[in-house]
Amino acid sequence: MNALIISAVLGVIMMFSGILLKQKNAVRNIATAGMGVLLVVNILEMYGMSFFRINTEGMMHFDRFSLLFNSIIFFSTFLYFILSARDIEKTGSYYAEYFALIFFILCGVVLATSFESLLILFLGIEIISIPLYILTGSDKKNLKSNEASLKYFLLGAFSTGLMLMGIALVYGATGTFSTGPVAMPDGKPGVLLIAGMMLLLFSMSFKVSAAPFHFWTPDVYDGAPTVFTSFMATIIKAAVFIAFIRLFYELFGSMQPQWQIWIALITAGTLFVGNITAVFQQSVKRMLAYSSIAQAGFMLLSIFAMNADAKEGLLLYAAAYCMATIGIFAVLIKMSDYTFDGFNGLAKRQPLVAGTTAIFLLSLAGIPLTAGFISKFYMLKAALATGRHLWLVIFAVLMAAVSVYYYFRVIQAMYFKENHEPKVIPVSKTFKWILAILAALIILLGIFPDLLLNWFYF
Amino acid sequence: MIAVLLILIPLLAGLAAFFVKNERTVRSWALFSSLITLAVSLLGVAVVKDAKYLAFQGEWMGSLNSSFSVKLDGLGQILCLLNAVAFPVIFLATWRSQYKNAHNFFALMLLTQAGMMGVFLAMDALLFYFFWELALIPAYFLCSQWGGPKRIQVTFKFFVYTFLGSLLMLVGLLYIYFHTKDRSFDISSFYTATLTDKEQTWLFWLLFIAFAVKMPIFPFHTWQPDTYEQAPTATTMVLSGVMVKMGVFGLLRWLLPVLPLASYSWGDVVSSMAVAGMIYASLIAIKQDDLKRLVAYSSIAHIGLMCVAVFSENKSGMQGVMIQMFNHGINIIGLWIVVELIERQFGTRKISELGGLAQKAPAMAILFVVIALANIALPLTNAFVGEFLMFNGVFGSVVTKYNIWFTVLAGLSIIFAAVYTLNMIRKVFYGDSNTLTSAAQDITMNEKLVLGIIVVIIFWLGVYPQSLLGITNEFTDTILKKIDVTILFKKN
Amino acid sequence: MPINYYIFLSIALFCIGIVGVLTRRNAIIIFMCIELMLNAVNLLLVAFSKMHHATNATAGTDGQIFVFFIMVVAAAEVSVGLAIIVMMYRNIHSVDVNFLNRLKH
Amino acid sequence: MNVTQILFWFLSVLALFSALMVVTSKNPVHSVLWLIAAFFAISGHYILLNAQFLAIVNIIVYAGAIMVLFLFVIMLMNLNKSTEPQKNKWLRLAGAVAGGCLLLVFVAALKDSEVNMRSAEVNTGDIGLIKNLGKELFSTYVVPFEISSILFLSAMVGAVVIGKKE
Amino acid sequence: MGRFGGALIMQNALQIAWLIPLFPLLGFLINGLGRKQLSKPMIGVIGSGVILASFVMSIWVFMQVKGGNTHVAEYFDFIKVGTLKIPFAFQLDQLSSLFLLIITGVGFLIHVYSVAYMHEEKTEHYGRYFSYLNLFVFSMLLLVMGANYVILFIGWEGVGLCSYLLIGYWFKNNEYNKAANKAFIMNRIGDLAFLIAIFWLIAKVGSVSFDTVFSTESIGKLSATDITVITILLFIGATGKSAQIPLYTWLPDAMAGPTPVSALIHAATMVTAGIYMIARSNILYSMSHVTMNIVAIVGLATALLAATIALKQNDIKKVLAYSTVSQLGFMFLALGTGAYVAAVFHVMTHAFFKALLFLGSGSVIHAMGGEQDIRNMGGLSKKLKTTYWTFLIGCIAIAGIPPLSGFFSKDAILLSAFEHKEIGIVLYGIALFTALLTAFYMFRLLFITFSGKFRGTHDQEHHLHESPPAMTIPLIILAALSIVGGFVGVPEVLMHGGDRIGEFLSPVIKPHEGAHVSHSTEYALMALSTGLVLVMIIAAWFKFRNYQRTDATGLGKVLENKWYVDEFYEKSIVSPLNKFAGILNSLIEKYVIDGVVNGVGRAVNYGSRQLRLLQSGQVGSYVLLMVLSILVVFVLQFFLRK
Repeated sequence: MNALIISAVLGVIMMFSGILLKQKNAVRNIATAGMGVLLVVNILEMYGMSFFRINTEGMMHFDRFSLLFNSIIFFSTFLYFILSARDIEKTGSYYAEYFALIFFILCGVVLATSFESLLILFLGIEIISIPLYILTGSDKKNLKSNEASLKYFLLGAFSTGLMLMGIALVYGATGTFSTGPVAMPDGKPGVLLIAGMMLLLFSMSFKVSAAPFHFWTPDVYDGAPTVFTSFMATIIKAAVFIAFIRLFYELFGSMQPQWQIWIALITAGTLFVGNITAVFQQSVKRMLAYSSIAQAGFMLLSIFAMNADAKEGLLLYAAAYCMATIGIFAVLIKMSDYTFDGFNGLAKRQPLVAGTTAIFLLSLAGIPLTAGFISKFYMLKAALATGRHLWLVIFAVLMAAVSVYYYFRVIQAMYFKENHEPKVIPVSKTFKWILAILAALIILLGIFPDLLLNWFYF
Repeated sequence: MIAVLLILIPLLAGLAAFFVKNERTVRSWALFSSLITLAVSLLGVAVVKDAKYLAFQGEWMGSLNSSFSVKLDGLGQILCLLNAVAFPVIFLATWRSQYKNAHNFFALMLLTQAGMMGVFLAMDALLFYFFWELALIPAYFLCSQWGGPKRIQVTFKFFVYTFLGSLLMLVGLLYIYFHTKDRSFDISSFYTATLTDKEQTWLFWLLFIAFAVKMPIFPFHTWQPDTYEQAPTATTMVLSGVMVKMGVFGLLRWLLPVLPLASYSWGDVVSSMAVAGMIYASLIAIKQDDLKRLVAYSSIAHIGLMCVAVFSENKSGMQGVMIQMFNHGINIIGLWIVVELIERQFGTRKISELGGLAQKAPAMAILFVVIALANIALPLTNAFVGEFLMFNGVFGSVVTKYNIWFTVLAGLSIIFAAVYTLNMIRKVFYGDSNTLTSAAQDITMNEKLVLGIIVVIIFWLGVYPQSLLGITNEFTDTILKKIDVTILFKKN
Repeated sequence: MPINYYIFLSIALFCIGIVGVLTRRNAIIIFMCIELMLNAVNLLLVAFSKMHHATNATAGTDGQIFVFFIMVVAAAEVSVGLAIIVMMYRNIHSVDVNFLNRLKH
Repeated sequence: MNVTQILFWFLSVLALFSALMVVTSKNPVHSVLWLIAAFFAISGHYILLNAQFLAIVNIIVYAGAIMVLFLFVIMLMNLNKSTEPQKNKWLRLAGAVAGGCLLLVFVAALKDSEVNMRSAEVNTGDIGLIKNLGKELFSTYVVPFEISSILFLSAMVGAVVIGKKE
Repeated sequence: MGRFGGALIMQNALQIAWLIPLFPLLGFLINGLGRKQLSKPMIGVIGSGVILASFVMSIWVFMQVKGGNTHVAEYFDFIKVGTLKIPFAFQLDQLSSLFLLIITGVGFLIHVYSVAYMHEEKTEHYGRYFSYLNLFVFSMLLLVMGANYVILFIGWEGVGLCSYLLIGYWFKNNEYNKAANKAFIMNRIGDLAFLIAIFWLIAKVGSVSFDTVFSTESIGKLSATDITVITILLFIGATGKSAQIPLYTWLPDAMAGPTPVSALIHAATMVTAGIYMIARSNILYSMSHVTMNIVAIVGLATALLAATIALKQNDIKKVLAYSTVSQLGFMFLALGTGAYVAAVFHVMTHAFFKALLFLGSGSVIHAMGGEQDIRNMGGLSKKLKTTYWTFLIGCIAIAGIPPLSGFFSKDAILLSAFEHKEIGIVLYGIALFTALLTAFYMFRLLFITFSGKFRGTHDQEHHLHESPPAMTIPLIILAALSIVGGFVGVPEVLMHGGDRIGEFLSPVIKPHEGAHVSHSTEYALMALSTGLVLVMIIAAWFKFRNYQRTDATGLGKVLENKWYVDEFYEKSIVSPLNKFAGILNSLIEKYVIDGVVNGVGRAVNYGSRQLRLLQSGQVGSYVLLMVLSILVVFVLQFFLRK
């Protein structure tokens, strides 16, 4: 609850700061500070210090999982602000509003991670989506940006329609919107319920860009201003995943036999499409878009598995994935051209940046000693623990091997290729330091995942 | 404690080396630290006998029941010794070869050493996997940074190939983990995991492919000659001298004892692959004109024999593998050193372009001939003992019906080995010198020293192999008890 | 009225909406079809709320409240959506979605 | 066949027909008008189901506000004449077929759903009344109600950011 | 080895027998490492001195053994794995001590000879030469002293290595190096069989020590097939080392080495290792009738083949080489017919006269300034008196004229062949014929070389001179030995108790039981062979007294080209294998194995390229695809999933 209200307030503050404060730094500092505050209050709530006594009975439920997850999200956003806030300002003249929108989105995230009623889920998803349409289109002169935003909007609205239909059908079958385990009179679910569940499955798959509902992702991520792509690809995706996992664990948990096989197929498809298509991309940005699809495929394993390991795994995965991807995008934004050749010989010019980027990429590729490995490891573990559909695990592993192919293309470019017209990339000292810290965190998490997981239980 | 030191020293030394910008210092630093490692490992092998100094168990990943547990047992001792001996030798041998930003080079080399140490010492499946990859990554960077013209593609192939293998292995390990009695990654619980025959079969292949790629066993070997050819020779020494042993090691520690039934029922298939590979590789080696490729293929043949011997599952074979892992490491490093010297002096590795070195560089010729003869297992050289025991083991194996065939066919590779090795000697060192080699210089003192050390080891182990066989004796007994088929079949 | 009638009716409307989305190229019309889909859902919800109310006196209101919220969201969506479409129109003087093909592959 | 049934059928046919016209009519303006008609039909259904509040809101918000907004935009872009070039025939056909199949599948699947014995009672009951809903809205649903303000805020900001000329 | 140090004072030579191989090893190390520092005479002295030392030791040991005390000395565990225990041990008994004498004795003489023969070499090469020679003696001693098959095998491969090194001694000449490789590789083929035999023994008996293996209870563990297989495998090993069919072709090429080397390694000692090994395992062999016959037949066939080839060779050393092969064939014939003693006896005598002949030829070549083709010689008897006479003695000895050594040994062999139960008469006939050929080609060689008039160039002619004493003295000694050497094995019929060597070896070699023929027959056979041999010699005298060069035709040409055996091997084995390897290298490896791996990569790339086309950029198609997939899933879920 803290986070929800504070972030809403912060959003309003940012709106006004745009009018009141003239110089951008002030705005940025306020936003960053606010983000810090948000993180702190959320952590405080984890330790039971809730400032607001509001009865959210039957609507929202802030449990350990959602709170810890929110902290991860806020932390990532915090890093994101420190790394890329300057670049947010570059996209357009409404920098304050952009921050405001981001804070509103965070409200939506809070809703989506801690809903207890389908209504809240719906609102949360919408509060996340609508500002994103804006942010995607925020580079108004850029046709790509416009196109991306319109595509995103149309497809998003369409999927909202599907989702609502699903909710309606579920309501018809159960007579309630609360996400308690569905009551099934005669053991097995009725067609109405199944149909509703399916439609919800599809719409959620759309939001997490799982095949075959992933088509919007590459175009939108490619078209949107890179700084917002970073935000969408990491924080939003992770948040929606939590919504996804909550929905299917709590509401449809008892119907696992009906949906597990579909999730398995969707997972396989997502892994396949994401990894294979990424191989041939020429632009790193677009490659990262596909890679985000591939990573989503791995996260879907947690929903497929539906056990304690999977929850832990998803937490780890969200953290690892967000940190690594934010880092890479932060570097990518600084790049003058987004093709692989743009990275040629980076190691010579910016050894530290290149080194950290390499670590981020290794993490995404799931090389041991990085958080990326341990999170993938947990996913595989969870999937294996079910004891069903072992082919899926093998397939996931094969695809992970494929993913090495495109991640290492960047590393090769940075380290083993020469650049002929070396362009200087303007990076501040602090930027470098943050990157280093981020890399260190990834390694640390990779060696001692319990640091995070113990928080989940203690 | 010793076990931890063995990992820590190279690790920390390597990390430190990243920050030493001066080339000279970083060289000596690397040499120095590797010598310390050698000293410690000698301590662990020869002096310290008390288990509580050799083993260490630390808290790590409690939520997974995986602990940082390392132990220096017979197998570990012999391989750590090899690992520790190899690096000083390599550093000395490549003392004069130049690397741009050398500090990274030596740092990565030391990290590789640390990783391999970890692999040999780990007593926990997850830890093992960690180090397995940790050894791979620096090697990847070494090869693609300092390698030959085709290095990037070739090394990348090597990386993806091995990485895929190890991922499959990871799945296998996880599956076993779920079937251990106490849901733990500890090796002891792995040894007692309850797995049906069917499960063992596909687990066997999941794990075996990872090891087969590493060794490499025909037909998983294609990465190897290219990589050896392209990699900087110092790295090639590491890869062929020590890293390929990781594959054999994996068989011995993580495959046979964990999946004894499958190892028994699929042993023949694997052995056939290995034997076919031996002949195949030997024949191809005859055709090679590039020294590095020739040595690479000969290495495939030798490793193949080790694989067959492992699956002979008897004392003689096992002991043979143990000692041969060490010997092969030493010998092939020696060969690489000479190749490196030749390449550095004449800028070519083409056998056809060389010749008559024996007149100009007699010392090099003699030392090389000795090492080459060790490579073809001449008696009183170290390799003879190993191959004798392995062949004997294969011949006397009771777990296969085809032991005689394996022995005979594998034996052919001895003859072929003589063919290609002697031809290589003849073409490179004998005959009359040509324009290229007429100006040849003989090797310098420190190179003589390095090769001398190797030659001494060769003869010492050739005349008195017991000094190594004693170390691994106990270990082989225990492992053989674990995989004793007769007992297993009594059990189910 | 049997509930099935309502189910079929709204499904029919819903599908007509989908067909519209599939067949038209005008962004605005596509958007309208989506609105049609939403309304189909609304109708269904109301019908269900009545259905549940019949068996359980306390139940049913939530359905209609949900419809209310859907309308709210729809309104917000429309404002943003039309803004985006207008922006698009400003740039390429068309609302034809087939011109949205700079981003592909 | 009493009057409610007649009304029901009439409204259903009207809704479906106008929906079809929305999809098929060439002129965007006509589509808008047909959509409004559809909304009215649906509002009629609401009234039939004693959901007067929603019926009113539907007319005010949708038919009244949203559709007018649409109309404005279309006028502003003067798309009033049928400027829309024809989409690839096959694609349209495929779309139509796909939608039709979906309809079939849905109907076939849901025709014997778990609730198919039950019915939605018409022109009785008072839950649809504004008093009742209002109480609910400001007691149980106050939190979502407040939250929706965030939605509006963001929508507003967004509209400004996007719409405002520079 | 402290306790052995003390043994020096103590008078038992057997305790310090390890010195025998140690001396040559030291010599090898000193000469090898110090070849640049030491002066030539120094090297020569060391090289020959160490051999002399071990020769003295050997005599001492021989005395001890003759005194009747044999001894197995274990020094340390070479390999100890589980139940398998292979000690590093020496066995000193009648057989080994006899070979010790031959090796060190003849070896010493040849070392001395080499001092002069090689004096033109550069110092360091000179040192290299002697170090190799010492190393050879060391390995040979290991071979005969080893108390188990593994130690024997170590020596076995050791001598192979040395022969490789010495054949390729003049390493600038590529032909020589090829010959060296050929020798080594052919030996390797045999060695593989040898190894497998060892493994077989270990598998069945669990030990490789001679005394264990030959003990009755371990014999009991071996089935008849085991014994046959093992013995055959061992014999294959022997064919490699002792140049028998099919692995004999390396020996003639081995003449590329310096002549003393040919004398020592490829005539006197190394090539007899096979005979030693079989004689050593005579207990096993006697138990397998099949193997015995195989050995006999192969031996005889080799003898005949080589003899025929020798008829038409023109290189002085080649003739001797083929005669060596032929003589070795005789020895195997003896082994095959159970006359182990005769074989060993012939080894000894052959060592004397063949070494003599080689050294003689060496002296000739030396005089001719490196010329080896006998067609360019002739009439050398006037200039090279000593050489001529000694060479003549050698020829007589090998031809088998009584009372020279060759007669006795060869006679024993012929007799044993005759006594063979089934096919005695056939064996005897062919063997006799071969013996006659031997006489013929040896004297052909003699006459062409020494009689008639000189056919070489002028400067060769006036450069002709007798070799220095360092070379002639060994010749004389060896000649003397070839004359008297036979008397240690005089047949019973001529002198009662004359077969001393037989008695001496009886503890290790049980005297062979053949169908003993009557004395009269024995006399008859001797007379027959001697007579025919004389005829042959006379024939040779008339044919080659003053030889004119003529080109061989028909059969002669075939013989001159050694029955085209080398060519046959080349065509049937070497080049096909080469082609096959080529195919593997250029096709299979590149396109199949590697092709598959890269193919996967390419497939992924291709898939990627195709899959991205799905991303058409059209909203309509996206929605369509989504709807279609929804459709599919619903159909499957509701209508096809039960």
